[in-house]
Amino acid sequence: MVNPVDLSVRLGPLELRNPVIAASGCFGYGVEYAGVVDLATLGGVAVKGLFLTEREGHPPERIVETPSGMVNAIGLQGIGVHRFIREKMPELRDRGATVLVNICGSTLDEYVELARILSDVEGVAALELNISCPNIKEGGITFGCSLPGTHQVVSAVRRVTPLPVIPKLTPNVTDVAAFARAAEDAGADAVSLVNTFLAMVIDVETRRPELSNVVGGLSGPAIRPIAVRMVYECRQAVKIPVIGMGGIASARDAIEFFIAGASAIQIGTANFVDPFIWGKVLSGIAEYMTRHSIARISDLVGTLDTTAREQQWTSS
Amino acid sequence: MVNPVDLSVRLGPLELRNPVIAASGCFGYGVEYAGVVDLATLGGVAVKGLFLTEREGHPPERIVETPSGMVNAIGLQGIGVHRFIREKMPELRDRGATVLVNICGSTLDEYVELARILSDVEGVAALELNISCPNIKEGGITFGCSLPGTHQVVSAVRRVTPLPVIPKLTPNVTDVAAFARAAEDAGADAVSLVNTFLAMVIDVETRRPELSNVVGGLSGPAIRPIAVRMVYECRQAVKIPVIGMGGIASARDAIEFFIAGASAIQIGTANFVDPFIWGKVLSGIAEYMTRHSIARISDLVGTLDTTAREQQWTSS
Amino acid sequence: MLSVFSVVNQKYHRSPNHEITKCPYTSLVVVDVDAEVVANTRLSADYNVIALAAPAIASDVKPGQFVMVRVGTGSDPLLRRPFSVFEILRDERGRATAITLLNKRVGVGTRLLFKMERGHVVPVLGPLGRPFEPVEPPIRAWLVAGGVGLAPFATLAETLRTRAVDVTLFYGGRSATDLFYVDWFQRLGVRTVLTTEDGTQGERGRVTLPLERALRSIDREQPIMMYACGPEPMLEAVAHLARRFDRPSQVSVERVMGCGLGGCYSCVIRVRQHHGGSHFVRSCIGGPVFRGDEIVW
Amino acid sequence: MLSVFSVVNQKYHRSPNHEITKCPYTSLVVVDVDAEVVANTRLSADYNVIALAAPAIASDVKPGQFVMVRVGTGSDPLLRRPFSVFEILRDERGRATAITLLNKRVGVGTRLLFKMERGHVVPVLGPLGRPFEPVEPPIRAWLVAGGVGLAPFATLAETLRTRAVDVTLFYGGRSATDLFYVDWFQRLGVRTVLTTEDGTQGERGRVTLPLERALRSIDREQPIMMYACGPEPMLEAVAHLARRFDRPSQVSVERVMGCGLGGCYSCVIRVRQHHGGSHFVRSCIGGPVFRGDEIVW
Ligand SMILES: Cc1cc2nc3c(=O)[nH]c(=O)nc-3n(C[C@H](O)[C@H](O)[C@H](O)COP(=O)(O)OP(=O)(O)OC[C@H]3O[C@@H](n4cnc5c(N)ncnc54)[C@H](O)[C@@H]3O)c2cc1C
Ligand SMILES: Cc1cc2nc3c(=O)[nH]c(=O)nc-3n(C[C@H](O)[C@H](O)[C@H](O)COP(=O)(O)OP(=O)(O)OC[C@H]3O[C@@H](n4cnc5c(N)ncnc54)[C@H](O)[C@@H]3O)c2cc1C
Ligand SMILES: Cc1cc2nc3c(=O)[nH]c(=O)nc-3n(C[C@H](O)[C@H](O)[C@H](O)COP(=O)(O)O)c2cc1C
Ligand SMILES: Cc1cc2nc3c(=O)[nH]c(=O)nc-3n(C[C@H](O)[C@H](O)[C@H](O)COP(=O)(O)O)c2cc1C
Ligand code: FES
Ligand code: FES
Repeated sequence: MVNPVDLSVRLGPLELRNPVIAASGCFGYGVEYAGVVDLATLGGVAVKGLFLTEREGHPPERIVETPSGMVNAIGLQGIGVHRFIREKMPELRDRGATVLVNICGSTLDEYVELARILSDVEGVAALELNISCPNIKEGGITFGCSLPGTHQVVSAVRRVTPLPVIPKLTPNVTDVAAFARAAEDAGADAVSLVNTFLAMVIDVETRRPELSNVVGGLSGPAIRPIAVRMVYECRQAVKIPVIGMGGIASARDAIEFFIAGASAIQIGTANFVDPFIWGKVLSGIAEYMTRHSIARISDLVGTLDTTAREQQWTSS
Repeated sequence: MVNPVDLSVRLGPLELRNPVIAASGCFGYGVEYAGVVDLATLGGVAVKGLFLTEREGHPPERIVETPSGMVNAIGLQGIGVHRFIREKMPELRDRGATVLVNICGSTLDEYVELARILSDVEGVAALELNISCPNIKEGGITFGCSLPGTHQVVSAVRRVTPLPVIPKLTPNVTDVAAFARAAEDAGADAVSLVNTFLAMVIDVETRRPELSNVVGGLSGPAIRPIAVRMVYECRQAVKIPVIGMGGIASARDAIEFFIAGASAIQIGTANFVDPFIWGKVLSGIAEYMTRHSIARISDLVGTLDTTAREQQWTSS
Repeated sequence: MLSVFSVVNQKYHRSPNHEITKCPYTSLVVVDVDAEVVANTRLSADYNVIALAAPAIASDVKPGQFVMVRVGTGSDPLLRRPFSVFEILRDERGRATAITLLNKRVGVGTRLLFKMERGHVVPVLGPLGRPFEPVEPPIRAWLVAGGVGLAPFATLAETLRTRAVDVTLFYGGRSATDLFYVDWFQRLGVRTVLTTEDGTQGERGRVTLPLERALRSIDREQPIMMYACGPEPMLEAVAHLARRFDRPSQVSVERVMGCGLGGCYSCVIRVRQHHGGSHFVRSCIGGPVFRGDEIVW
Repeated sequence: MLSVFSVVNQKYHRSPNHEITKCPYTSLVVVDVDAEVVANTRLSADYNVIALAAPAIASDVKPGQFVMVRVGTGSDPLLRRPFSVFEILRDERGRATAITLLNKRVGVGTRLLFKMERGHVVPVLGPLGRPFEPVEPPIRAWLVAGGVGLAPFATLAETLRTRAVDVTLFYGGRSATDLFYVDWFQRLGVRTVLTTEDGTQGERGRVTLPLERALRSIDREQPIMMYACGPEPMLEAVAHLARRFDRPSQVSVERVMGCGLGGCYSCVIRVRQHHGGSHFVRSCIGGPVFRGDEIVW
């Protein structure tokens, strides 16, 4: 008889029933998907990035497909934190979702204010600090692309909230590990990465950008090899857990991130392609662990073997 | 009757018969492809990166496929500049190729020495400075990831050669346009970008890296939207011409780079997939120019229209 | 052991009455069917009708709803493509077994669907979106289709004819070779008014020309409902006529869709709010069918 | 106007004698054929033989050469896959019209080839690489095949038999269900020696067991040439035996190939240099066939 594998993970103070989280901006406010997946079976739900106030977002076109990826410039359309707490949190709580609230600000004060407000809300499990959205000029990217900025926003939020604080790092920097270290120094409980890569697509017939915002963020399988490398680098650089994402579309891909050093993973774009991906990835991870006799998912994390290989001959 | 379109381009002092160049490391030393494409019909041939001396490169595996891309860590296996001049240049000259020599060094002196040596060689049209190879520790990336380093190596080479100097920029930086500016300030005649994105793939069954070098460089269609954005940014930042590349696999893709601001383009990975791509891309560009009444390729460069769009209704 | 991962929420997923108030638009039973291509009929150089075995969707879908089809095998093309359900195919016992799509080749995904051979299996997610609201007699239904915008009207016309509604189809295309299934609608008892831009069939010009004439000439006392599907400028023209003649309309919009389930916010369209002002509504769950006067064109 | 872009270098491209000294290995006429799948025969759950209409390649290819097949449609999977040419098919007049590939399903690309339907069109680039050097009588040929390593030996055996060479095929697989075309080789007059790892056909164990016995028992005066294709550790074992028994060998290696034309330097294998030492040689143009004693295992 096979023993059940233990998928639960501990990210500092945050405990998740499994390491598979819906990525922010790719799962609405969670409730949209309640008809497709039991939210309580997910490790967590990172809701769409929230500002203090409602935002209209960019006009269409907001997405464009690219080879094995997509570029989006939604512009953080959203209902703002207050309506979110009123209109969405009750249902998320009812359904037993582990809610990570992804917060965005234009100023330090906005992040602090958002953190304060959300600290008192029942059912919020953690704050994911979006300091890396490439789609809006005033957004957190100014924090996310500067080491002092990152340190500043993380420590400011840290001071006002007892909730786990998870800054989400942008990949659009020279040395992402330095940002992970800055976040760690500032008191982050974990870091998540990667957000999208700043990108652009042109309609050659009209010679106009495909997106109304001209540039947007690239996500999907195309970026996976870069994201894996970045997770690996961060894992070497910090002691706090790393939440990895970028192009995960199967259990294999998730496992690749665990081996690279992610303690948990998020799935974004692949949920658009297959909203039933969650069960497939979870059961695929469990199947892999069983096959490799790995009892706890944490035993898989960061196990990349970089010693030289040897070959075995079997007739093929 | 249709007038022939003018595909010739001028990159500072460098004149090319057309804007389509074989990317370094993706076309051997050029001679390998002489049986497939008439080298004289290409805008240029950027030969495989050369060090002063022979290099063995990394052991296999050296490449791994990824969604719409590939990661390589060849490790700059090469015959060194002296054998190149002796064994390959005569044939390249015979065949009428416009040769861009891609040079790599571990130190400033090596770049300078290479530039000196190549300045006296008949048939070398330009020097492409590989300050961005992510695959070798001692390589130019230390120059390519630091603004002073970039300035230093470009000015050092500039001082010793009358040949056009084209630093090739790495995309693995926060602000690639700043590097283009540094190159321009240091006297570069053009910049080319992008080199590959630092990336990694793990074999989840063995938990080992797929590449012997652990990390490598991502190329191919997957990176195109990021590369287009970077070319666009550099075009805004500098006056010297930009040579664009990254995932170009068709005439449409080439045209996208021209519109974004590339005065010429290079094709790398796509040549592996289709070594007969050259004629297709060239005739596709000419067809597009004819259809859009663009007489000179330079009239297309940097013509992105970022004003808002309007819609037209035709029954469909 | 794997039973702990029965992530698909059978409770919510299967209960047809659950959450009817909170998610008024989306279909309540969304399934992803690995559908086999059972037929693929090319109608012209660009149009085809592809039949997909998907009983779970065929038996549940309502006129105006759509499916998201995964056209490629690897991750390029990556995203699913939205298609209106065109016909519902039934077996000899009358059970819905398959759906068809009316496909127009415009890009990489529709080209794959155009060429797709029988036996090929494609994942089809649905049914999705807010359907048309069918009227009852004495209201008459005027369906206004531009090109491939015909697709949702086959099932709508069937539903309406079952209710004995008087139905007219205004159908415009570029050319005679772009008009399909006209007989089919006629056999159903639908009056057809055709236009082509090149005059090769029906009236020369746009479909809104005969529509406007009809609006002008019809008795003011006769209630009608206009349904429109086609390119957005056509929808705008129809909504505009509806307002001018003070008639209600329902339009099905086509926005670029990343997910079809409300997850990505790519498919938004500007919709008027009750208290004035407007906001971006996701057309995949708030639509694709809207009242013509809701939309800010 | 487009004539200025006749980039394909007809001169070099078509002239079979050009550059024979500078590019000794690569085939001189490399073409890319949009080849239609004319048959696809599944041999087992993992193996199939797929026939591709490609006269230009079929008429030119030599035993041991390979082709690069573009298996996907979009850019995922991106790179072509290398396959040995298995058979050459001829029409009733004896003209070579098609090639077949012996395909083993191991990943995404070979799965696509396994499932590929007739009528599908795949780009096939070739012929590529350095072929086997066929011997003449009185030299005997011993072909050593592991699994799908059988592929290049069909054409090689034909060539050798045409020259009346005495040919033995040592052929090993995991199980009886992994051994194919044995009758075919026998009909050609090839002696076959089979092994399976599970003992379900032929001798139990690896193919090098009977090979070693044969090497031990054969008359020292009888010249032989060993040809090997299969997994690399098998090739190594064969080369090792060849050295021990002081016999020549030619081995066809299988490296991951990005381009097949010498452009990417991915496919290297360590080869001994004349003056001592060793270096990495691109197996796509320097091979895939090497002398067994050239390679540093
Ligand atoms: C609710 C809905 C129902 C639809 N029903 C049908 C139908 O019944 N029959 C049919 O042929 N088409 C229908 N469409 C349009 C169809 O989805 C697009 O033609 C298709 O997605 C284009 O895919 P492609 O890969 O061929 O084109 P691409 O190569 O991706 O792009 C080609 C062109 O199509 C446009 N396009 C791309 N994606 C979409 C999209 N999701 N929606 C609209 N335009 C797009 C692009 O802007 C571009 O101009 C419907 C669209 C929607 C939103
Ligand atoms: C000269 C040559 C001739 C060959 N002839 C045949 C043949 O006749 N029949 C046959 O079935 N196979 C042959 N192969 C092997 C065949 O190319 C690989 O099995 C195929 O490329 C795997 O593609 P995939 O997409 O199915 O696997 P992937 O999903 O890409 O990978 C699956 C596994 O295959 C390995 N692999 C991937 N690419 C290659 C490659 N280019 N070469 C070797 N292994 C690879 C990977 O390391 C991995 O372990 C030949 C290879 C070479 C180099
Ligand atoms: C449409 C879309 C919207 C997104 N919105 C957000 C957001 O609001 N906040 C955020 O932190 N990340 C956002 N992201 C980034 C994703 O959460 C994720 O970091 C990224 O897409 C990479 O993962 P993937 O390749 O699995 O999609 C968004 C991504 C997409 C595609
Ligand atoms: C196998 C391989 C080897 C490469 N070697 C070099 C090199 O020697 N010097 C260099 O400047 N760039 C090298 N590159 C980078 C390419 O020239 C090019 O910048 C990059 O691949 C992006 O273009 P692509 O997507 O068209 O391949 C190499 C790329 C590949 C795939
Ligand atoms: S298509 Fe994703 S929200 Fe509508
Ligand atoms: S496969 Fe590219 S060099 Fe051999």
